[in-house]
Amino acid sequence: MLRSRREGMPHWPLHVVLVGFTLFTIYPILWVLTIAFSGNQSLAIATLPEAPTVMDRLRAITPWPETWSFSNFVSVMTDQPFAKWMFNSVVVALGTTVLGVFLACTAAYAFSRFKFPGQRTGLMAFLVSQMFPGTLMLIPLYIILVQWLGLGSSRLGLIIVYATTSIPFSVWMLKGYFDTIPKDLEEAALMEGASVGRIFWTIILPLAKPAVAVTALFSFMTAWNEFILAATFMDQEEMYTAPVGLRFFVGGFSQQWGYFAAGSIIVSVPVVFLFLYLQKYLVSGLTAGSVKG
Amino acid sequence: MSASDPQQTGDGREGVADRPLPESEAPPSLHSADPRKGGQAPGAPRHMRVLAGLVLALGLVLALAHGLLSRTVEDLTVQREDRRALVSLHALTDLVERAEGSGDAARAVVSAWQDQMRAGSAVRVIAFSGIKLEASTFPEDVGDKAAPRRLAREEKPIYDRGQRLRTAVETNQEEGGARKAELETELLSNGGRQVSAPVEVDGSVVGMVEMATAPQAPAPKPGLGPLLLWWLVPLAACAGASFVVRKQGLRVVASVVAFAVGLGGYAAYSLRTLEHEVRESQEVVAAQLRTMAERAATVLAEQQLPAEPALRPGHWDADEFRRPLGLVSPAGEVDAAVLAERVEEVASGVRRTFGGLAVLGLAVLLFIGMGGLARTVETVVEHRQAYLYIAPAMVGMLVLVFFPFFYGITLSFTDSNLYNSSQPLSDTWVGLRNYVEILGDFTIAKRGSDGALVFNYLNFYYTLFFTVVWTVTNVAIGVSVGLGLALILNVQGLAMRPVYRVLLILPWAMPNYITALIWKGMFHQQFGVVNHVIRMFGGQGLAWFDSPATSFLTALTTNGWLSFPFMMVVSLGALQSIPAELYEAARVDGASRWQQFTAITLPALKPALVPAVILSVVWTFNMFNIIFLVTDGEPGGSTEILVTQAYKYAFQRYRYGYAAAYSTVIFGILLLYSMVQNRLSRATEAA
Amino acid sequence: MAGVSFKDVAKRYGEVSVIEGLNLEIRDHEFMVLVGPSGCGKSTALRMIAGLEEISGGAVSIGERVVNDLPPKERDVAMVFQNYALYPHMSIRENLEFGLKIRKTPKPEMNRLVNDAAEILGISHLLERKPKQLSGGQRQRVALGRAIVRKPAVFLFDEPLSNLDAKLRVQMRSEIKKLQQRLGVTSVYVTHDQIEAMTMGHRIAVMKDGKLQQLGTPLEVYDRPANLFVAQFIGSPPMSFLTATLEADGESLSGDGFKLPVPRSLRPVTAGKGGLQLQVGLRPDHVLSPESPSRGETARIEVKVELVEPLGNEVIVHSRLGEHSLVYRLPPQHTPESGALMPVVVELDSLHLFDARTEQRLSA
Amino acid sequence: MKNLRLMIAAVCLCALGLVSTPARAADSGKELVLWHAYRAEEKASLEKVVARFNAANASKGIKVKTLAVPYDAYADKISATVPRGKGPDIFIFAQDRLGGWIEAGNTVEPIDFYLEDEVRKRFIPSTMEAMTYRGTTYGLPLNYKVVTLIYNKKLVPTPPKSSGELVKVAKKLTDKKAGRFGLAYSYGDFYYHASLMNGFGGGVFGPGTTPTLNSAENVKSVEQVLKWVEKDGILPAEPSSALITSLFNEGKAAMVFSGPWFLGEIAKSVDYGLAPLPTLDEAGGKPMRPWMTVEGVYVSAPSKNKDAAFEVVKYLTSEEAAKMLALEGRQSPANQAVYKDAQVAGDKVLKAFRDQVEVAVPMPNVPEMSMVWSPATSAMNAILKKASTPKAAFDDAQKAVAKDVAGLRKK
Repeated sequence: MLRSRREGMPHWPLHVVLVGFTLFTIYPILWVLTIAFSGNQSLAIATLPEAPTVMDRLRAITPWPETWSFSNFVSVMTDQPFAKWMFNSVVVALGTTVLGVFLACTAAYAFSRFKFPGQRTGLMAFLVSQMFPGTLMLIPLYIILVQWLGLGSSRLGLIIVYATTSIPFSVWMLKGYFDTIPKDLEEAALMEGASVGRIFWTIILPLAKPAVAVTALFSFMTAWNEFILAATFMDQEEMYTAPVGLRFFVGGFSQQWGYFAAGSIIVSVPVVFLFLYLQKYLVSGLTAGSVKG
Repeated sequence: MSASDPQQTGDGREGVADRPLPESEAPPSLHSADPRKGGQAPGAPRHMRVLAGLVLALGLVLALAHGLLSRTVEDLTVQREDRRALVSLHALTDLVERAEGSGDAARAVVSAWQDQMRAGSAVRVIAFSGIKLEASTFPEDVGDKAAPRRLAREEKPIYDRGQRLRTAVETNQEEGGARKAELETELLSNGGRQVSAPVEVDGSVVGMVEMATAPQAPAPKPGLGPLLLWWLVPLAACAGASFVVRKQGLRVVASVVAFAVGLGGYAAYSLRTLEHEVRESQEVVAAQLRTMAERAATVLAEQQLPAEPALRPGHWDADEFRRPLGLVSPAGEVDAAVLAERVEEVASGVRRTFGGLAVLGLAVLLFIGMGGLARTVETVVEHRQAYLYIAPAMVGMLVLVFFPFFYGITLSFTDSNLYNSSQPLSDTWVGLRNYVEILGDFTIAKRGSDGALVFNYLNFYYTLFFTVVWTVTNVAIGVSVGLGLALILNVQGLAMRPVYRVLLILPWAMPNYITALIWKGMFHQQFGVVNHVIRMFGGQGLAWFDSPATSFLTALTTNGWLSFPFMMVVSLGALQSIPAELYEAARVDGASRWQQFTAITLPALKPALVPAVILSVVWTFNMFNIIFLVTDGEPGGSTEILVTQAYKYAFQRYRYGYAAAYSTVIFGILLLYSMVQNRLSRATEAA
Repeated sequence: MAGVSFKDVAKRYGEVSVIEGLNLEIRDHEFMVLVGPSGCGKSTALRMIAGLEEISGGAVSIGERVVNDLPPKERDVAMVFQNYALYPHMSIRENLEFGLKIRKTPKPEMNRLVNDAAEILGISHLLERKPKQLSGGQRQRVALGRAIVRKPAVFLFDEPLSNLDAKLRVQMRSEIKKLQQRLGVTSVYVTHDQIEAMTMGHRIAVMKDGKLQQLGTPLEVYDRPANLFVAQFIGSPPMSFLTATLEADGESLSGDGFKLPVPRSLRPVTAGKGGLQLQVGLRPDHVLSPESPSRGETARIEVKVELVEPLGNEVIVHSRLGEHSLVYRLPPQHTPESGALMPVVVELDSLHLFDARTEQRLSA
Repeated sequence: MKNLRLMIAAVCLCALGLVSTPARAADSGKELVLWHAYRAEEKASLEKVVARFNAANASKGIKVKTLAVPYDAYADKISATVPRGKGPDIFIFAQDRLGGWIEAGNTVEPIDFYLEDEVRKRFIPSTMEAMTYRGTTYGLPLNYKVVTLIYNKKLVPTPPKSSGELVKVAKKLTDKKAGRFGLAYSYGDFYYHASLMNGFGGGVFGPGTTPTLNSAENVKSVEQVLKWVEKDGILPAEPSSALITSLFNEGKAAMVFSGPWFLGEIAKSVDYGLAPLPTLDEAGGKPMRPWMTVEGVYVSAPSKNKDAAFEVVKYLTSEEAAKMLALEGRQSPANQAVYKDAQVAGDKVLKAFRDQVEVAVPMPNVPEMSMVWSPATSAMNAILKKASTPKAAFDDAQKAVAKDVAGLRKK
């Protein structure tokens, strides 16, 4: 399977499988595109004529708008201060990424490199916190963040919440990766007189780039897609983030799927590019345990 | 390591040597070896440690006890004053009701009543009809503000209070229970208290009587004398003992004894104080009841109000639902038996409290006395660098993750729901009842009338079963599809690999809210794409959301679609890290492809896949969005998973405590899972 | 420049003691080799000098300073690691500069030092590459370069050659030795390879189970191994041992298949110890063919040849003497047949006698 | 070091974003905050009304600021903020959550005290009823939404007045094979079904919010649906809202029971009319009575400016505002005087809903209502899928709701 060419196995069956899966994968996404570019608001339900032919049925399952129109995109961008919301999202997501990765890196480094009482417990506690269902967290979070810390309607408040909630996963990832970085690199640096802080910043972090990139991506996505906390904590329209803006189009009695789809695409594009950009890291960064430094 | 260092135990703490080492024989990492750490910082001499422990523990506990005692005494005083005021208010209400709650008759009753009240007290009567102040003896209601008149805008709270009482009375009547308070008491800014009661005429609430009492003398504060006495005497005794006794063990015992004496002494004092308060309260209320009964009879006669039915002073000393307390007889005598019960109730409360305090104090005492504190401080100082690195993340987690988490767990022991969510949690405490209700219900299925098995989809165990099936199938699909694709994509020299790879991770990058809904649309019976395809090949479309199995299939497809890219990327990474020589060696050994796969590929994938699987199990187990958006539990809640069920308990059935218990159970299951998994994977690694 | 000294140094992990009562003086400018089998504590001792291991007892000094509580960077030492420990994300130049940067060396000075070091090691042309693009030997040079560029008081080498192939190892061996001679820096070198130890060290310290077995120049250790372990460990091919009992007269030894007189020089020691169990050590060089010229007292025994390894300039003969095996070398012209019985001459003055119970050398 | 530069850029951007946080408006004067979940023309018209109010009251220093909140997050946001004294002064929401908020406390301010009779009288009585919880009024009704009969004028020249006529007309227009139906509505959806249920005299709660799901009337109403589906065959299978829209737009559904939200989805090519839901011959000629949802304007309990807030509430529900909201925001105002206005009266859509609302029943505003939806929907499904008899299905639903209600009451 792995050395097929040399063993003379043809590639075309693999391509068939891959093309099949790729179609399966992008099909729903094509529907999102179709709805977005159709200029209509309906959720892609095509009715068939009486006694439908195979061609009719084929037409019905083909994600291709009958007419192409950018009106949904235009409306989304002009109807509401969507650009402003995108900007907020960018700030919040980047802030979350920076803060979240920083917090996770330091903690993961300590868990990976220091031996200290409470190490196992601490690490366990970080993991365990992933397991409590989040649906009941809204009100306690509101009390802490807005009532106690007074961070309502501020991007900083959102950044703190998102960064914190992304920590457990990030610590997990990074610790696994740090563990694979050989210790004698650090010892060498120590011998040369580097402080622990310097070792961390100039040796460990650059070496853990793939894992850092992956955690950064995850933190970014956490912040980028979240909606309910952002909608609850922000008391000014100009402070909303893009997902909040998106939700205006659905919910309640009338649902404008066309706008929503167009908005989703606008919102997804940065993430998709981020994915493309970080692809090479994604593969190695996620597999901490098996990569040897 | 360093802890057993002779330098550090240099001051001769023999108790230290046998405690477990922080790192059992593992070679130390470079960071723990902070060579500057001298270890010469000597702890306090050990007899001082015991004394310090006692000072702190006893001091802390006594301070707490003193605070609690003051508050309880104050509460009792307030209660007594409220009861006195209420007896008076009820008597008055009885009269006002006889005067039909309005008009000159009511005003006459009020002014007659005012005569006997303490200076600074006042009464008002509100009539709902016309939002009127019917009668008032409040000093501000004179001149052009004199009753009767319409209430002014700033008096809206008074009116709303009346309405609240009315609603409460009606609700309780309707529901045949006692859910909402029918009386309100309030502390006034001048230190007096205000009590309000509804006025019922012909079975409906038409108004309200309110009484403001004059400011009271502050509650007597328990003296500081006993506090100091029971603190200093045991301290002195213990100090003496610890200089005489040379053995550390005996010193600790002495300190425990001293602690017990101190706390016990103060407990006895508290008990006496409270019992006295309770007994006195009854006397005072009884006296008030007698006076009011007389007074009411007089006013009744004076104002020629209807005397039937007879006055019922026994109902005047009542709880917030206007149910008689029964502590004082209608004739105004203290009921000794009931009183004894009440005293015992207070006493057992005191005992419980002091029991709790004793545990707390002992913990502190032993912690400090046995050197726990010293060791803790030492540990923190020794590993300060590690703690420093963890601190920022830990603080964030503590505040924003663990606090809500513990709040949730606390909530799970209460019956908190929509109706009582504003009460303090201690008032709705139900212990383990929610858990018993969730876990103790075994009616998973019953036989229907036609003999077929009918599942109870709301049952916890059914939902758990479904959730497990959901998780297992999803992860299995995710892993097998992801791994399969990764194997294909890892074929050397395959054309267009990057293109496939990019397209295949797209589901990961799109917001799942919209893709989930698209998938739901694709499964529509008549117009969904899936059924179109089935019909193209001559089949019949399925009603996907009508049977649990097909409904499950829709959610499974959607989630499988969403989750395989993650597994694919993980597998791909792991595959790329396998050295090619391994395969070459295997080929030389004549291994078939399948043998290569099982002997090389799979074991090499394990270290990467195991954590990914654990992670995705946790994610899938709590995958709220997909179930909620795609099947929404259809049909009939059969495809609900535990989280969506918990959500529905909280937000559709408004049972917050129950939902919290549900969430805690989910958490417990996952914790158990991860522990078992952890142990298993460690066991296999060791093998 | 400074010497290094261990005084009663101990290292324990909990109950487990790795090094106990280590006393060792390393003189200024000396090239000291710590040698011993794996797990003997030699690396731990080295890391204690480096400051990478905590010292559980005793004192380690560099120069006049006790360094027990000093962090590595204040000890003025440099270390070369077994796996090179080059920073993979930095270029070679950056690797070399790292330590200097931390010391805030001015840029021109830094450039000069780096270029000098690169020059010495012949890696000037590699400076802009990343470690991954280098061969094993080149990486080893970079690791050396990183050590010398800072001009520390002490060099520490932790089995630096064990990842190289045999030929390169021989080459690097001499280069390191030359480098040390040239720079004259006190060096401590850890290895499990006794040839490295013999060829490189001014003195070598043989260690076993956390204890120093013998300290001396290579020749001292070779010629007069202090105990059975050192005798076994040092020398290639290794010394052969014969189990023997001292005759009652104290003047001859007998074991399975042989009987030898006690060398005259040792007779004062053995006198009156009849019946003592001994291990008799024979270096291959001191077992000769009867045709070869010999020195001093000799004795003749007959062995059975089992295996012959021709090495070109000589042959290694594995033979049997009763229950013992005996290894020795012969000039190629005397190559015996496998299986043949062969008389050999033993130089009695070079016999090493060890008390079988204490394993200590019997010496005059 | 490219990454370093990227990182620095990110940090700078964040700092910029954080610094540019608009300073919170100082609490000078009386700034009132109004929350709503509107967008598009509804939002525009509301903002216009608010602007007019602000202009008129600028001298008093009262200024209203609006905040739109996405519907999905709105209720949670109110529940999280208002009881903690943080939220708006005034908010607009449908009555369905009203009871819950009142029971939770410190959320909605009772306004009986302010309410003069003339204000009370300016609303359609049933909308006022929706704002009343346990005898106390908590808000003023802004608009209502109600299901009515929407028909394709080309296919149905005159809308049917009774269920008999409806079946007759619909049967003629039904051709199942061709995918044509005389009538289409989400009959499996309990909300839509309520018009039949109420029409038969059934309902969800008796006095004291005891559930009455299994009443004989309710059973009868489902049997009526079954008759339409099975015997008369005038309804399509599995009628999701997207399907109904498609059918109607393609002229394959002649009549639809739906509300104002449906109008926006009708294709421009379809000439449609609105008429009241037909009467029920089977219930002795009584009308079908749809549920109505009423959006009320509430003063929040912790508001610091309740008097001013109530003035805003009063203005928003006044005739002047109602006219703007109706004509520009396409809402059906609860203010009844506005229907006398020529422009409003001339609007067929507004008129049709106004007619329908006469017989509409406000959807219960008690919190227990949220426990009804899921069991009731399950019951409807079971009945329509023939998995259960109407009586048995409603018995089950009744039991489930009663259990949940009891769970809430337990002390």
